[in-house]
Amino acid sequence: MLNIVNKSPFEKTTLESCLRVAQARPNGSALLLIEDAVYAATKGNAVEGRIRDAMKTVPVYALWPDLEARGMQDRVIEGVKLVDYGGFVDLAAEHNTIQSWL
Amino acid sequence: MLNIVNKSPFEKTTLESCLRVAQARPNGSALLLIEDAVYAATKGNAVEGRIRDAMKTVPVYALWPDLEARGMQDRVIEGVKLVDYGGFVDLAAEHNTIQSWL
Amino acid sequence: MKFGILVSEGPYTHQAADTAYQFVKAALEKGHQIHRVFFYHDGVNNSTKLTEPPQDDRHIVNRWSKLAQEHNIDLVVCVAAALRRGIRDDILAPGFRISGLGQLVESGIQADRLVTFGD
Amino acid sequence: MKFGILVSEGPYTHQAADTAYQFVKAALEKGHQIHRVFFYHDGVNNSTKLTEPPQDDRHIVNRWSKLAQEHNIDLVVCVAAALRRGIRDDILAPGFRISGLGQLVESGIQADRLVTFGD
Amino acid sequence: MTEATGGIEMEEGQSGIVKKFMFVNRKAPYGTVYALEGLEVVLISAAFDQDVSMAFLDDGVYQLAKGQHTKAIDVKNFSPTYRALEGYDIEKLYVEKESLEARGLSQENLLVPVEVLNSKEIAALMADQDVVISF
Amino acid sequence: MTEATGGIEMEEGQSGIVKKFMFVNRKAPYGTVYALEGLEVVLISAAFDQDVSMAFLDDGVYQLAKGQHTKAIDVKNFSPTYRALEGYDIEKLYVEKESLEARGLSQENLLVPVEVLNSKEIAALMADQDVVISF
Repeated sequence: MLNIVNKSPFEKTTLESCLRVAQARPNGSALLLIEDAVYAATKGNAVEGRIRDAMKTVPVYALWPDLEARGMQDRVIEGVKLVDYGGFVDLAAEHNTIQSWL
Repeated sequence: MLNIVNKSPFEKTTLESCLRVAQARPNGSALLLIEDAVYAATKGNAVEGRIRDAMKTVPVYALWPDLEARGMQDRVIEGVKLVDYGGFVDLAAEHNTIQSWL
Repeated sequence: MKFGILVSEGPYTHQAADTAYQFVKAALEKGHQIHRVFFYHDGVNNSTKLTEPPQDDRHIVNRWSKLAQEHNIDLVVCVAAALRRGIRDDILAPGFRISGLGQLVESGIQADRLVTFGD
Repeated sequence: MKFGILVSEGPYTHQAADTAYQFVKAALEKGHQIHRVFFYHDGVNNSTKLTEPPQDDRHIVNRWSKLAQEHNIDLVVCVAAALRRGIRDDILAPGFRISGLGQLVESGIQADRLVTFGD
Repeated sequence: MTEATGGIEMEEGQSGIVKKFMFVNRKAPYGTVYALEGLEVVLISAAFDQDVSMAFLDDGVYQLAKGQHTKAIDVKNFSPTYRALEGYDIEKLYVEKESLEARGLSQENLLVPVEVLNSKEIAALMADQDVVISF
Repeated sequence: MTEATGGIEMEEGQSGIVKKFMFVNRKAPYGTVYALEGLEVVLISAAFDQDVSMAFLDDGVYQLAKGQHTKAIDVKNFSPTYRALEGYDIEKLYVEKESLEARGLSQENLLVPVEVLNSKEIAALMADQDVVISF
């Protein structure tokens, strides 16, 4: 299951909901952060601990073009894997099911 | 200052932001909950304590038509004042400035 | 009292357009004036006459047109936001007009209160 | 691999339409097929040829039309969602067609993966 | 029915492929249109003979709250449609326990009978789907 | 300028009334259009000789982050516009301290000089406005 989140963790509770479910059964799950959700992939903020905890059980990816657009390219948490749109397509192809947490 | 919030407190952090600012200087401030924010005016849920705390310093209003639409009419926290659209207009007229927390 | 109204979201998708309409109607019933209703962001989508909701649902666009006609209300659609979203003069419903963002600032200056309805 | 795409938000207002486009382009570059792009909710607003963004900005509608033409992609706009929002056949940009919700379900059945872009 | 299903004849729609479709509802009704338009997709999907289920998480559980009266907001009350789902053979309705509890709701407050599952059980069901559409 | 200001001639725009306008920015850039279209209103307001200020709270502080490069998402980078505000005599930019800190940002990470105020100070300023428009 590829879980996609596109909302800032400071604005919406979407990331928290996604992780509650994904971490309850982490087997084969991955998390991809896109659009405003890439702020969750950055360090020094109030949600950094949440993502570090998630990475213990679920691989976390972030969309590089969105990080760069927002000026967050130098703040990425170590261990978050960066992908471009091609990498996003690969992730979608590698996982049988894709859920966008809207 | 009339503060208007229209987002569910479970979905967005808007109510929390509004209260952080409004409670820092409660003088003359009021809070009106409309649309999906009316869930915050109901009891038995995880945010009830937050609204009870806010009511100590800021008067809290909720839009009755929105509560009724959502089937929440029997769950309103004691002390939350109920208004219809006419009451909403009165509140807007009584306060010099109106801020919709979008 | 004179109210200015800002509508920032499109019809049906967000309740903002409904709440704004109910507020305006209630204000008029209480004898207040509406200086202008300004449509910005996706709010411009409230103005297209091509809208055709299911018959058992409210017709948000016609509701605005009727209100404008009965109470002589100025319904202004922001030109820049409209162009970005494909709203043009020839698909405008009765009562709406397209103009610049200055009309919003002017409403803030002229009205006693400006109330925003959005997402 | 065959991808089905669902776009649930209008152009410019949310990044969803941009991300969907970049995803489709990248998938095609990698040799994948796009079974269909289905536009639902405010996503139907991606299809109007009346759109005219500022000259220094991307033209989201034309970008879809060009992609459809070059790669023969099926761009389907939901009829019910379109009527609710004033999108009709006569304002449709090239490459788009209006049809029913069944086209979305069919895309879920026929495609190997369905990817949703929304708010 | 051909118009509703997008001009797809049932013969064609019934391609023999049966996939597991889950519609995930995470938004409250009326504040936005997603709950209503999501329901329209679910109803159409019934014509395609797929293995359809609905999951209600987060504010989506509010869609099922009893006692919705929408006259004063002048918006159509679509909550009776959830009661009609059974007639379309859509019978798998799952509600997340954690979401219900956070909102102080229980089975008795809901319009229709549902299966209440915890996050882990919901996650297992989701992982088992072919197509997940979220509204 | 008359087109941008909605056909309002400056003589008419300068009605003699000077109100305090505050534009409140609470949303991140690019994910939605509100930051960009909000900025367009602010620029137009400069033509009306009002007492204009901007407040950045919550994710709105991200609008001012240095180093935005939008080529890969193919969206216009509008962050240089914040640097141009001074030329429009829009010089009162307030940023909430609590919002900056929650995001691990400080003054040095921002595109333009701003005044950093705590929630209480921001609240006092807001209460003193005639018109508050939130994006």
